[in-house]
Amino acid sequence: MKLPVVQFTKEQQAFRLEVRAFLQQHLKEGTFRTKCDSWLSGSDPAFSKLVAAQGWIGMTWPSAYGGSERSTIDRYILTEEFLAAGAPVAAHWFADRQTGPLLLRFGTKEQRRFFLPKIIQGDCFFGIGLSEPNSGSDLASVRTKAEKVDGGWLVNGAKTWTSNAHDAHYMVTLVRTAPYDEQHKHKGLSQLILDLHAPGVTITPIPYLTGERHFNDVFFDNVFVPDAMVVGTLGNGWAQGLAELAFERSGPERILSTFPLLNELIIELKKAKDTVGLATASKLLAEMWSLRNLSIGVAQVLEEGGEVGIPAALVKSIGTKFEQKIPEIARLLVRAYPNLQAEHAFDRYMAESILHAPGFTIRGGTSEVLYGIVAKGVVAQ
Amino acid sequence: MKLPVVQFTKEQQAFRLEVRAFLQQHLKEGTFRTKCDSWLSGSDPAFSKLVAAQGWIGMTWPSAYGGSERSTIDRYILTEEFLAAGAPVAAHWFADRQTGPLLLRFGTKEQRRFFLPKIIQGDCFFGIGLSEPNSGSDLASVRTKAEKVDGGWLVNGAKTWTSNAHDAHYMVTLVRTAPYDEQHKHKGLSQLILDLHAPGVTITPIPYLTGERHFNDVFFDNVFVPDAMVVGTLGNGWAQGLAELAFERSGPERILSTFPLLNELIIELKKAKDTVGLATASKLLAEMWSLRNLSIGVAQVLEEGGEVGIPAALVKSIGTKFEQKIPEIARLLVRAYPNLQAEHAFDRYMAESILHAPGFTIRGGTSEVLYGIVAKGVVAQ
Amino acid sequence: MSEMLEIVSDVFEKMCKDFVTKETVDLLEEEKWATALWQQLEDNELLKVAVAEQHGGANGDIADLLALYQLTGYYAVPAPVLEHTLANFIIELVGLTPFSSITTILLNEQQTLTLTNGRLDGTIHHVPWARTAQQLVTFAKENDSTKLVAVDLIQAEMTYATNLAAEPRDTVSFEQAEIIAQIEVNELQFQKLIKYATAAKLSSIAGALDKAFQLTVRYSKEREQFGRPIHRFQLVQQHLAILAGEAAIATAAIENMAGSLVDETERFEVAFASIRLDEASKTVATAAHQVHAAIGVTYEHSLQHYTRRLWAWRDEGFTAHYWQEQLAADLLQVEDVWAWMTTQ
Amino acid sequence: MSEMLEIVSDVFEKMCKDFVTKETVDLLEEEKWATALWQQLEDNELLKVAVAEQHGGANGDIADLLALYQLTGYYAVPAPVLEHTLANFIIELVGLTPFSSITTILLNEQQTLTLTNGRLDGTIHHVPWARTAQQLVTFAKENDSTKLVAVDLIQAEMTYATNLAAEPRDTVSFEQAEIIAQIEVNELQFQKLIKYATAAKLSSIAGALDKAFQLTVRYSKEREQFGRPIHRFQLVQQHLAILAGEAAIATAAIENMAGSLVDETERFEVAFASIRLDEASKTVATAAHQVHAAIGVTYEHSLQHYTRRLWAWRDEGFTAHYWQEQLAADLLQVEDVWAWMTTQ
Repeated sequence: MKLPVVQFTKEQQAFRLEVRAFLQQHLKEGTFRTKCDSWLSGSDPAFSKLVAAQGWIGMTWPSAYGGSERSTIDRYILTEEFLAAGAPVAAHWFADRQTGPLLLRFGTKEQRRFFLPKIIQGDCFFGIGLSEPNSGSDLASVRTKAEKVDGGWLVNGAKTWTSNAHDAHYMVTLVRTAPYDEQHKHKGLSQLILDLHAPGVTITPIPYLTGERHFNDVFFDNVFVPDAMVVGTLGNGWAQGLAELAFERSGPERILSTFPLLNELIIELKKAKDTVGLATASKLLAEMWSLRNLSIGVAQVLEEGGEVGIPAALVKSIGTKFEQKIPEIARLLVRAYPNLQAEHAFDRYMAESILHAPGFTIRGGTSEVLYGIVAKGVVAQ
Repeated sequence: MKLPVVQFTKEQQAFRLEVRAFLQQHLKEGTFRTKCDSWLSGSDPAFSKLVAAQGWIGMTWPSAYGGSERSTIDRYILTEEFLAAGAPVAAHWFADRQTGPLLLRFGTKEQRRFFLPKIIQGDCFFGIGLSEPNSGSDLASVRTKAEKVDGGWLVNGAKTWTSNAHDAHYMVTLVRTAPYDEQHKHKGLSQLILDLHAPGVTITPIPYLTGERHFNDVFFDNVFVPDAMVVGTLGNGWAQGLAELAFERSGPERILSTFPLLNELIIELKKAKDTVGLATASKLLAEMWSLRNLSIGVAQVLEEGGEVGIPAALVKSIGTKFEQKIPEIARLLVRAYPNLQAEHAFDRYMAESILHAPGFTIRGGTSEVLYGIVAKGVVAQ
Repeated sequence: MSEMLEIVSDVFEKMCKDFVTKETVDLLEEEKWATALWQQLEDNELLKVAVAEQHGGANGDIADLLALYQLTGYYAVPAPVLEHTLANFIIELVGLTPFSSITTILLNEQQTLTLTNGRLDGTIHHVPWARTAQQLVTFAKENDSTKLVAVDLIQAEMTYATNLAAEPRDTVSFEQAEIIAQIEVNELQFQKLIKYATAAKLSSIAGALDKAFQLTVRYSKEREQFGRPIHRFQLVQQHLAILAGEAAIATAAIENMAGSLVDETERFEVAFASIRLDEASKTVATAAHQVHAAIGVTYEHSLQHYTRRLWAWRDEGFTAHYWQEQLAADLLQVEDVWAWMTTQ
Repeated sequence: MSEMLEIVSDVFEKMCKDFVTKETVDLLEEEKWATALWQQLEDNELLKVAVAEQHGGANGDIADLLALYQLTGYYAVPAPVLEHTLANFIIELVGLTPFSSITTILLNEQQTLTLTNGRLDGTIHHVPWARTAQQLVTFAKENDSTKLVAVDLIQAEMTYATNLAAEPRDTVSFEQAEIIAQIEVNELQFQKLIKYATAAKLSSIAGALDKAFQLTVRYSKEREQFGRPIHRFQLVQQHLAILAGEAAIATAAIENMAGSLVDETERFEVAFASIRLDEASKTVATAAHQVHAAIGVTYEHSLQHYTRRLWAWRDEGFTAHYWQEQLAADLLQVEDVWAWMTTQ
């Protein structure tokens, strides 16, 4: 499994500095405050508008829709910088990472024309409707159904664990457009774009263990979805959904969710001139460096249209364990009293990291599921 | 799962000092040299004779056979001291730990009278014949068969991974005394005491990765075993074998195999006055202390005839991981050039520990098998 | 455990079951607490279990208290049961008179309060239940000596705060506050007091991690995936086995520690238990959440009450960090580590 | 990798396949080695791949060499291929003339040899293949400066020893030995040389751990337990996934490191690779043995050739220990760690 070595060009390096300057300015102005796990738990539509104003949402998409046609690597750099700074990018996250590429690959011309410019302008956010109350890791068991009616589909059922549905306008929803067949679970699934403000949609929060609003249940009671909102081919929802996963699994958000804490740890150790502690911290940096190599390599292969199922699953499973490990190692090196409200940044990042860490190895494919995917892949080779 | 807290009595503490003095004297005299993993890889029949002369083989057995009828806790103390000193006790190990208790539980009066005094005198060593070339963790799949003939049984087949068979006189061998039945694999198995010097027995070494002789293949070509050498009930071999496992799994040999290295690590750190290193080493001591609590508690329950299947499996799975971890942590704290021939004790113990560590979590039940046993146990409660 | 306490334990556990539901624990988030439980405990004199007979108590010992604290941890009791009973136990131990109104205690590594001519000054952070208690028992510095003092909290300026588990951990400031009682503690007494306080915390931790383990076993039997209860999957079995191991290790550690404290043979048991339970807290919280998957990180599910306590408690009071440093210093003096560990 | 080297690599790999069997590697235990392979490599001028054209070589660069060292690791080549080619590469780099007879190299953290008036004194341990080589390239101290010296081993007193993998690691003593060549290396050159030496070792490690991974995958398909190939069990799948991850991480680390060395943009890549591969060596050896179970710890099975090398190599030369200390010192000077890591 050889991945390309990516050397950033001068232009790319300049772009990184541009993004960094933008973030530092807004940090200084207090537009946002650095937070661990900000890509999923830091939803701030106003900040997303600022990002859009820079041309940084949908930046790889065709200019026909308002995109800048920049490379995957540019987008990679952008994402890294946002995560390293702990910026609140959750509102536009799914639309930018998943929905746009999905529509570019499978969407109709009308869908692209309608949605992509709105997404790019930071005016249209998406949720992801995959899991259901009883499906968990077994996605093929979804039961939400869409029945054909005149001019569209009537959707009934429920989705759960939808992040930030309360801030989103639409949701790409995996539904059964043909009856459930125990023998062929993967068949008859389709992806619909469902308007979250349509009649019959109820969104109820599932408060996170901190009490914060983050996940939601989304219920559908005879929700009408026009034919024009079917994504790709009817019945092909499973395969289309799988194609999204590589984008979802190998990005810097599987490595850097707790980077603000790691950075703060090093600041504290430097203050204390604790070279033994810094030597341990350098192990964490070595892990981060090695994961970045892999993750950037996958991004490059994706850019070239290559197959990355296994390395992407590896980035996810190893990277999220790394993210999870940072608070546990940090607290061995620097004493902390973790507290979400603390003035002291180290204590605050510790609290954010500890409380969010359990989700890292669950969301987007549990480590257990990923082990199976990787093992089957290597055995088949 | 509450285990008793054992407080050593004054007599027990005195006994510990007695054992310790014996070992220190022989270390000083050069009778043996401290070695990691000495209980399995340090076979020295002459040293076993010295141990026997102290009355320390079969020390818990009835006086009728020459035993001292001492408590399980006394034997626990003895074993701990031998392991901590890295003394070569492998020759008499299985006879003392397993065969004696097996015969006391299931053996005939004649078997006990014949074997136990010999074992106690350090004149009779046993091997264990369980695994077969294709059985591995799936012990119920053994195929070695014993056919009834006049006055006994004719054994054909092969056992593998028998530790120290070349130094042993007999082997308790699990064989099929009834045809293999795919549906009832556990049935028709019996335990025979097989004379390793009998005609038809061939013992060939399976050199360890260091080249040392340790494991053996033992082949049986029409080996005659008299009826009197059947242990317990014909066909009950599986259940009898399981009963042995608790004794095998929870002893100090699942915690202390690499203790000589841990001790040497602390000596090195003290020399360097490395308090940061000592703080890390104290974590290892805390693990050891917590495992000992569990292991001694199990010994006490065994003494009282209680059920310890699950806690014994826990001691084995956690303890062996601890033993395995010691060299990996030691090398982070003190620089070493591991070498089996090194003058420098730390380098030598490092080499012994590293090279033997892979076996710790395999022999006597792999960690994977133990996880299943424990999980099924807790789910059933 | 004495026979008397076995009964007390049973009654206490029954009250926890009756009066501490998930909703009761949730009350903390609204700055309320389990007052009904408190009333019951008071009415049944359970708050005086370890108080001397001459002060109207049942004369229990530290092991009795630690057994109760395993229960307060197991039920995530949202009331200052540990603090009140420990404070009284400790002040009696140094010869002072226990309080009947709610009393809290904080023995901290960093001593930030100073005593001058019987007046207390300074700020102390993370005081458990300060908002609820009438008295605080804590350390104060007077010149070079350490005092154990009791002070009425009515004289304090207070800022409400909580730990990761929403338990009250208030900031308390004194300015020339009059103290109720004081006594000097020498190094030996100091060690004894902080060991008791650490042991109390560790017992709660052991209770909470046992609960997280039990909840996980239960969930693994109820939850189905791919058509089977999840405990049938090897990777879930591995998590369950790891949890069972940590729970067994923790229980044995706590009991050995308690035994050594009550026998007054304690040497390193508190330190080892502290270090080992720090590790166990991490392992248990991680594995329990991994098995529970998404449901476990929701506010609705009760797992979070226990894992948040594990994450909070491990960094409070005298931590594993502290005890590791103590042991490192001890080891420098130890001749033979095996003899030290195995010979009284 | 250059096109030239792609061909060289293929030829080299074919020779390894033809001339390095399990039995060839076993020869080391009898103090023999792969002389037939050596002859082939010499005949095909493969030992001169990175030697300059003016010295009869193919003018390869460090990345070309590192690619070969991954192969020597992958095949556990029992011959001083790495040592000979690296020694010549390094002495050419500092302006000296390469050797055609077998040459070995040891750049050590602790410099134990001293140079006085062109004469070498002292003892150096763990010299790879000293018994086989004619020349040794190493560091020596002269007053306060560090010299790179080449010395004829015929003048040395030698005690044979091996590392954990039975590879020759001899003790070599000099007394007033005449040297063949010497050159002073300043701090910058010193750093460059030890980075090359470390990178060489790391490439071999990456090769060995890839092999341990491949052997494990193969075994998991062949071996059956409880009526199924073991790769069907979730716990074995977990081991395989972990191994695949470490192998992928190691490969990517080596390639990024090699790229930075050849571009002369290297800043921390060697250090990070060293630290990460130290970790990977442990993880891979542990998981590979666990899947192989008993068969893997036998002399007969070839897994041990690779795991023993991993255990041996990680503690040779400039270790992860050393690089961690270097990075810790660097970090003290670093303003912003994210900028440092991501901006050239």
